[in-house]
Amino acid sequence: MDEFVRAIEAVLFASSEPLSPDEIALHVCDGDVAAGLCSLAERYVGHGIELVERGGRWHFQTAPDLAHLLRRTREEPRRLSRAATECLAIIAYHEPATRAEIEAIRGVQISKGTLDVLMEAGWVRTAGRRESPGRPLLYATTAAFLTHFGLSSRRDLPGIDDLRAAGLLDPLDETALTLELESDRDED
Amino acid sequence: MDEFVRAIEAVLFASSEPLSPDEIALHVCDGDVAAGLCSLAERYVGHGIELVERGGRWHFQTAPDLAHLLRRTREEPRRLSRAATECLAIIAYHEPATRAEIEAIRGVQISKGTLDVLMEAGWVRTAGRRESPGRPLLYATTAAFLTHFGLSSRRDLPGIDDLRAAGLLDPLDETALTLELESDRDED
Amino acid sequence: MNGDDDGFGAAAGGEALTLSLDGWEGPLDLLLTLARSQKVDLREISILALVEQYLAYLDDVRTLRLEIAADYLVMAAWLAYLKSCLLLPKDETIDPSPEELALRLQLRLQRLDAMREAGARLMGRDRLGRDVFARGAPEGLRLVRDTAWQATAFELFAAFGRVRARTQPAFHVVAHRAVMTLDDAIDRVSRLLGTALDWTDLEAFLPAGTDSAYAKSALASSFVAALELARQGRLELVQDEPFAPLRLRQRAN
Repeated sequence: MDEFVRAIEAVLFASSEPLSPDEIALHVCDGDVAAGLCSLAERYVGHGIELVERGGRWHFQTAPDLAHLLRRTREEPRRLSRAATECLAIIAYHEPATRAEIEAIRGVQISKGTLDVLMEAGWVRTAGRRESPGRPLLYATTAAFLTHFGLSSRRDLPGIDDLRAAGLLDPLDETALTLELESDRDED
Repeated sequence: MDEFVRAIEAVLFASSEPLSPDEIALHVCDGDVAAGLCSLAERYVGHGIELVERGGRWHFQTAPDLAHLLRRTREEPRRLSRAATECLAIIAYHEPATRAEIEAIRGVQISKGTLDVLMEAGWVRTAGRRESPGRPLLYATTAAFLTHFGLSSRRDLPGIDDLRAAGLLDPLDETALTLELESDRDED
Repeated sequence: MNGDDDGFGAAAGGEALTLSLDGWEGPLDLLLTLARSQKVDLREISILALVEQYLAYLDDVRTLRLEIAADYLVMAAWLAYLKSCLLLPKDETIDPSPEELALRLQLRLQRLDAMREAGARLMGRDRLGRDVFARGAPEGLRLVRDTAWQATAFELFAAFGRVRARTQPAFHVVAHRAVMTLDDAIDRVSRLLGTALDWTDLEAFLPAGTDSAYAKSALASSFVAALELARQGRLELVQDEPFAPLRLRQRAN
């Protein structure tokens, strides 16, 4: 095994966090880290562990088909409420999204704590403000979101292309929505 | 790769502690765990990580020859301050010297950090204590000092006459000196 | 949106629905569930039938419970309006048309449905920490920043020279200079004064043919000597105007 690839393997194994090629380069000697990563990922095909890329950062993880062997020793991560799950999906598929947009799609106000839960989990972050009246806060997903849900990038979000093609991710026509949401308007 | 070996690989990888064959057997389906471990260990020979057994328990670890990659030291060049350079010169010409002697020769007190920097640079070491009241620590230069400054021994240090001939003992431009001393102060 | 659970939710029920608002995430959620019960693609649903379903559902709830969240009632009112528009003969002046409104409602239901579906698919993915696992005991990486101190031999020697130059004991040697001391000048002026008969220029008292440095010193000392002798009352000193020659003569008696 190539010394350079060995070094990348060791660094990735030792790291407690997914690493970008630049971060890896800080630890290994000069070389084409991207090529080394590809060669390493190939080597692990068919193993019980695999090398994956999530949002530009790489890490080893166990093969998904072995989940049943491992799950019993692990506690289920906190179950998200339906509201929080929808909220996360809306942010991920529309990002960046304002709170008003999330509420418009769901047709109901976001109760306190819903966004907090997502931010606390490290999946959602604030992403500046929209330069529109009221300068509402924008929400977007994080690198940890991609890592947790096993997405290489947002393009990997299930069905995102179909949804976009069907116009279901188009910017919302707020005037059409407010018609039915008079009572929701007090918050934003 | 054998399904059974894959399972052992994943279980060991995910475990936060080394596992005994019995513990591994709780997670994987029936099979010869010991044989599986041996086959797995062989597979990792020459990799950046290896499967090792310690007191009957198995775990993955980074290959010992690559351990240095995990604790990567990055050198950032930094100029020695004027105060530290003077201090070093005094020690080199007068060694072994106590701190009080260095201060007396320099005509200026030396801050605590100055000697630390010289020791950190590996150019100065402590050299016992002077058998005088207070038993002050003595400082002397190191072999690394000679190497860094291209000297084969302390006898290579230019003498006072050499310095004078080189114009290094000429009267000082007082304004330049004041400016330099002030810029030294924030460094010390 | 959650009212107190007073148990009426289980009191009555349709086929798939429990008569309560507690379980709904707002009127749109309720509408979506009702639409789903039509068992057709959301793009094919009958908005009119949906409106009927919603109003009927809300009516049932209302008979059980007076306090119904405002959102649901607002939606009910809007749907009732939509229904009447859809049933009445077409009125071209209404904009947007009831068909357009129905379409928008349908699109909203599709959007919410899509996001609900997307959320479910997200949650069903192989999630790190649930289905796939990172290394259990990573050694960890550390990047230590170390300072590489730099100095050249020249800087070292220059520093020592600097220290020496700065701390060498300071002593001053004044080179010999040709000066006439004040005492010499007083002697000289007193002596020469006796030989002068009348007012005489100060310059006449100076030694002739000396180098210029000594001449300057002699002039200065002789001037001070003249002042001193005048103070002692031994001579008189006059000057006609500024920068005119200084003249002196021995004082009478």
